[in-house]
Amino acid sequence: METWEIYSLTSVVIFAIGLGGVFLVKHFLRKIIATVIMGGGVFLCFVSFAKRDTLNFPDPVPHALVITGIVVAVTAAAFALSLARRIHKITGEETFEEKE
Amino acid sequence: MELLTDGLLALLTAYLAFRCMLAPKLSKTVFTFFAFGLILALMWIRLGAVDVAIAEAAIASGFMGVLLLDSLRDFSPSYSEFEDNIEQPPNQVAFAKRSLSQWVPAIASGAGLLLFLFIALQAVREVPAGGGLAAFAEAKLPESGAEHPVTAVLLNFRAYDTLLEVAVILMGLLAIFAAGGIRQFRKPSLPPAKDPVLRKAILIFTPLLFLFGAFLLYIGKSGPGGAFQAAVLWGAIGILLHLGGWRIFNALSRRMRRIIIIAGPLFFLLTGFALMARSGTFLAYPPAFAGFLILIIETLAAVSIAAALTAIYAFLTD
Amino acid sequence: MKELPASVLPPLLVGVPMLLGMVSLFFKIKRRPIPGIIGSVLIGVLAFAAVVETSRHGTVIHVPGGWVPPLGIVLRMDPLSVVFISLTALIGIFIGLYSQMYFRTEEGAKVRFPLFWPLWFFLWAGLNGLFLSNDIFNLYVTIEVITICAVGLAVLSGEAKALKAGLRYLLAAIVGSMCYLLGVALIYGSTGTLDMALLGQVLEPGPTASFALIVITLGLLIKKAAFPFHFWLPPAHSAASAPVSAILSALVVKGGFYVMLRLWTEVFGVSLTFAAGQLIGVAGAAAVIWGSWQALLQTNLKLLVAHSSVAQLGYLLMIFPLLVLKPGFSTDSADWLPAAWTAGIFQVMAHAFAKSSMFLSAGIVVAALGHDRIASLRDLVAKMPMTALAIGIAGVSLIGLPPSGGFMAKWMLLKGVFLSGQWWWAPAILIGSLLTAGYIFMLLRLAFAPAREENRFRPVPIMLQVCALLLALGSFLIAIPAEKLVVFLENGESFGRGIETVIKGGNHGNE
Amino acid sequence: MDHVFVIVIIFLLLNICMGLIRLWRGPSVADRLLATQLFGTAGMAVLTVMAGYSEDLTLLNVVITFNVLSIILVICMVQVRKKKKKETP
Amino acid sequence: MIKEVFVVILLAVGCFFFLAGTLGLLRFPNLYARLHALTNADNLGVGFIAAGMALYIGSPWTAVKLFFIWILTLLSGATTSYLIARFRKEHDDSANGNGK
Repeated sequence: METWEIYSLTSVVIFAIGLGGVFLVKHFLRKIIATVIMGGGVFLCFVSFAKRDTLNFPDPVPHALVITGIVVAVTAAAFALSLARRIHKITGEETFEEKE
Repeated sequence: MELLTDGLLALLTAYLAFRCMLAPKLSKTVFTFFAFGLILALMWIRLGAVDVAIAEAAIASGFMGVLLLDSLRDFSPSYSEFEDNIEQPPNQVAFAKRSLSQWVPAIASGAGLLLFLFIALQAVREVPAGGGLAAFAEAKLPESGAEHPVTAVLLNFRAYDTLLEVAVILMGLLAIFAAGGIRQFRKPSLPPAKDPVLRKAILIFTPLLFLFGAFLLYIGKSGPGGAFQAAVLWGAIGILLHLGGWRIFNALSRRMRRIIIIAGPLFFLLTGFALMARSGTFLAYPPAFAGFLILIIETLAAVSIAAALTAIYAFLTD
Repeated sequence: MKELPASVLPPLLVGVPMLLGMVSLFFKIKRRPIPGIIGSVLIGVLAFAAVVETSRHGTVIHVPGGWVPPLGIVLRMDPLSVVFISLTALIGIFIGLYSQMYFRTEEGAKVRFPLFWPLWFFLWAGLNGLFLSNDIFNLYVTIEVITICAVGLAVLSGEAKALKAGLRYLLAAIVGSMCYLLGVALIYGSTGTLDMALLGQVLEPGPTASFALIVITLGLLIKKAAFPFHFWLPPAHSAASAPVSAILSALVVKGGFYVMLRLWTEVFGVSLTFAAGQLIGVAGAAAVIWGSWQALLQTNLKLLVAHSSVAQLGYLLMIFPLLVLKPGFSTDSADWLPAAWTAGIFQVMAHAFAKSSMFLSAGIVVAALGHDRIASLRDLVAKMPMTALAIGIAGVSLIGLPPSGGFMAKWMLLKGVFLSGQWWWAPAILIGSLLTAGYIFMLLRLAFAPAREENRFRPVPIMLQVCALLLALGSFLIAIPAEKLVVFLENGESFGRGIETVIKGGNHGNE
Repeated sequence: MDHVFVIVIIFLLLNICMGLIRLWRGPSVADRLLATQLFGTAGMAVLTVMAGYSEDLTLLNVVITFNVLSIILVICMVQVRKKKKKETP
Repeated sequence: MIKEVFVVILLAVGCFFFLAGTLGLLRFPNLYARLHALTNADNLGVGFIAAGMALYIGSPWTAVKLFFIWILTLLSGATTSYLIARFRKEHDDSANGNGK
């Protein structure tokens, strides 16, 4: 197995863990972290494909895409965090489930 | 031997991601996530993506880490008690205490995930072992005004994406304001931190962060580094000073804050329009000035992003 | 292969709203409507110019930086994207006018409106960028722009209910974008390009393409609140303030549909299977019935309208099975494809007008009553005839009675369904219409009923009602130039007939 | 020589794995922070070795980035103001 | 050849300190002791490994950079340890104060 193959296979595993996490865990913070983990999987997938054929340097396009993607994803995650904290501050709730 | 390193890293990330989701305590989740980010950065290095590693270390681990720690304090009842032996609501994924009606959807979703994973692994294995754009990028590199291919892609070949990306940070900031309510940033009334060691540390690290950020910005032309990485380091200055009690961002006037935060995307956009007025093509740098223009755009973008990150942090903590 | 004419409009359509968003931040809070209204009109003018340009040249492109694919990004403006852009502009102008007066009313003043204009302009830039993009990664960035701004707008009121709905919406949207992005990664991995026109030629069917199709479709279905993933839509759309709800349901969810339409017809053409189309169709049919049924059960006007959105978006999904015929099915007529397309476009436009009108009317009701319980709508006709009329007209279009735009959409959809031999979709369409008629007539019956106790209607600015009424009328007016619209769309070789937009040469374009 | 480097890298990674036990056991947030600090330094050491191994000196910039940012987390944690007790639980 | 032997020795010593640090982190009974263990890895572990790599790469500029990295590690390590210890002590004090 080549290095890039190992990592591209890992990437979907991480993605699946994050995907499962988003739906199965309840706490806001965990849900948000799960989306960031999903993002990590996707970006790993991109970067592993960049390593396939090396000329003088690995394929720069996925690298640039991933940097863009990280910035965008972190912005979205920061926004989600701010919403979650705001909700917690107002209502004291930590999950979407209705309080009994 | 290399296979062993890669395999170990791969297993470790997957395991950490898994544990991160299943950890019973919130603080465990957050700190496991930090470890996950670190291993991920090592993986980027193994894949030759040094730019991505710096970006990951700076943005995803550094900035996100600070925000997560800060949120952890908000959410975790035991945080101020320091020892977290207080009962926390257990993570709902803990399967032990579930009734049958809860088992069925859990098993169903687990099976669905496994199926998803199976198809995904098949699909990834079919990806051919060659065929990226490296050759294209290398051929066009001399015209781009940057010596480093990633910078050339970011700031020239796909500059339109990057323009939107710089604007996204501004939008994120506005959206966070929208969620939290517009209020004046608190006046810089807090006295600077009393602890002499902390003060000293902040005063030492501030110039270090600034210089290293500038170094990354400058070196971005010819090697790994660039605007986003520099921006986070500069943003870290703002956060650090804020933590030490010097609320430089709050001390600025409203108008000044706005100008600083908007300068980057605005200049980027206006450059694009100006170049369109000149040659009819949006963001078409003339090759002679490309390097110069890219450097100015990067610098302004870095300053704006740094200010935006500081603002996000200051807004969320206050 | 032919060289496509270049135009400066695409970057302007994205850049000008973005510029306006930044500029409006520098205005004093009370003065922000000035750049707001002027800017909206300016974008409207640009959208009109785009209509003129595409009706003259067909498809036009702009290559930012002059870097042609596969390295660079292409902005492509064809009749389909222009339809969406001008729809956004038209509705955007009305909503902008409405919002100005709405935020002065007692209810509207609770919203943190100073951020409305900047976020709305950025959202507008994102929408236009989405409609113009020809690059699957750039689509991701524009999708995220739309998400962040849309959620930002949705939580403007700052109430716990809106915040929770907003977080749910945001998390669903992030998951959707990540699924989409995984598909993009796999497509890049297997083809080495991100340009949609190139992808249409080089993407080969296989496990990778199929999986990319699955995750991308999954992501977009989450984004556009298709049936199993519709859970976030009703709370988010009903908890937002009225102009924002109108923007969200009239424009934002259409973005997901647009991307899906583009990708299914232009990129995945060869990878599609009959089963995939049927699966989407089932989701659509389920959404139609489930959403309409839920709408019938609601006791709050805004929730009713939001659930109705779920149902109406289901109709949009039902055109996807028509794109892939049953294996072995043959027909003399080749009309099902244009019929399906036209149905989709009409449904988008009719729903955009009708639903924005409904939400604006709901906003008027909230402004007048202080709440939106359906039971208090009694005597609406006498107190606010224009609003009642707007609800009625928009409702008729939602049901799909002639001669509304909604009727055109459903008629074309039925035509496509029968011509393509997939008659089994017809019952779902009819049941959906019946259920829609149920909740619309329930509303109207109450509106005509005499008041039991004295309902205190606060006075509401007349212009609010005019805006809502005009938008409702829009859902009828679009049916008039139907023929022209079809011709206009064919001009750009839309209808999935393969678009060979490979740009010749590889030169740096600014010399 | 390459083998030596790989062994060192793997050794350090195993170190990180062992450190995870402390991260999970806690018992306090500060202990977990200590564990992540150890990961940080071990990660930096791994990167330093990788820099020699793959002869890519730009990796040292990554090390410095990690280094200067690691302190922010700590200062962020110790500088938090006491959370205000909520009026209603 | 002699150079390589030295490199191996330096790396091995560095690894040893990392191991010591990790074991200390695991085995020591309280936070202050664990802090002490961590400084092992921080100061000596990174120092020896950096020295080994500086010797291996052999360019003066890299050596300076590695030295700089080591100094930075010392600096941040010392600050970190101090701050965490202070944080803990403040907490302990306040806990004792409340207990009385």
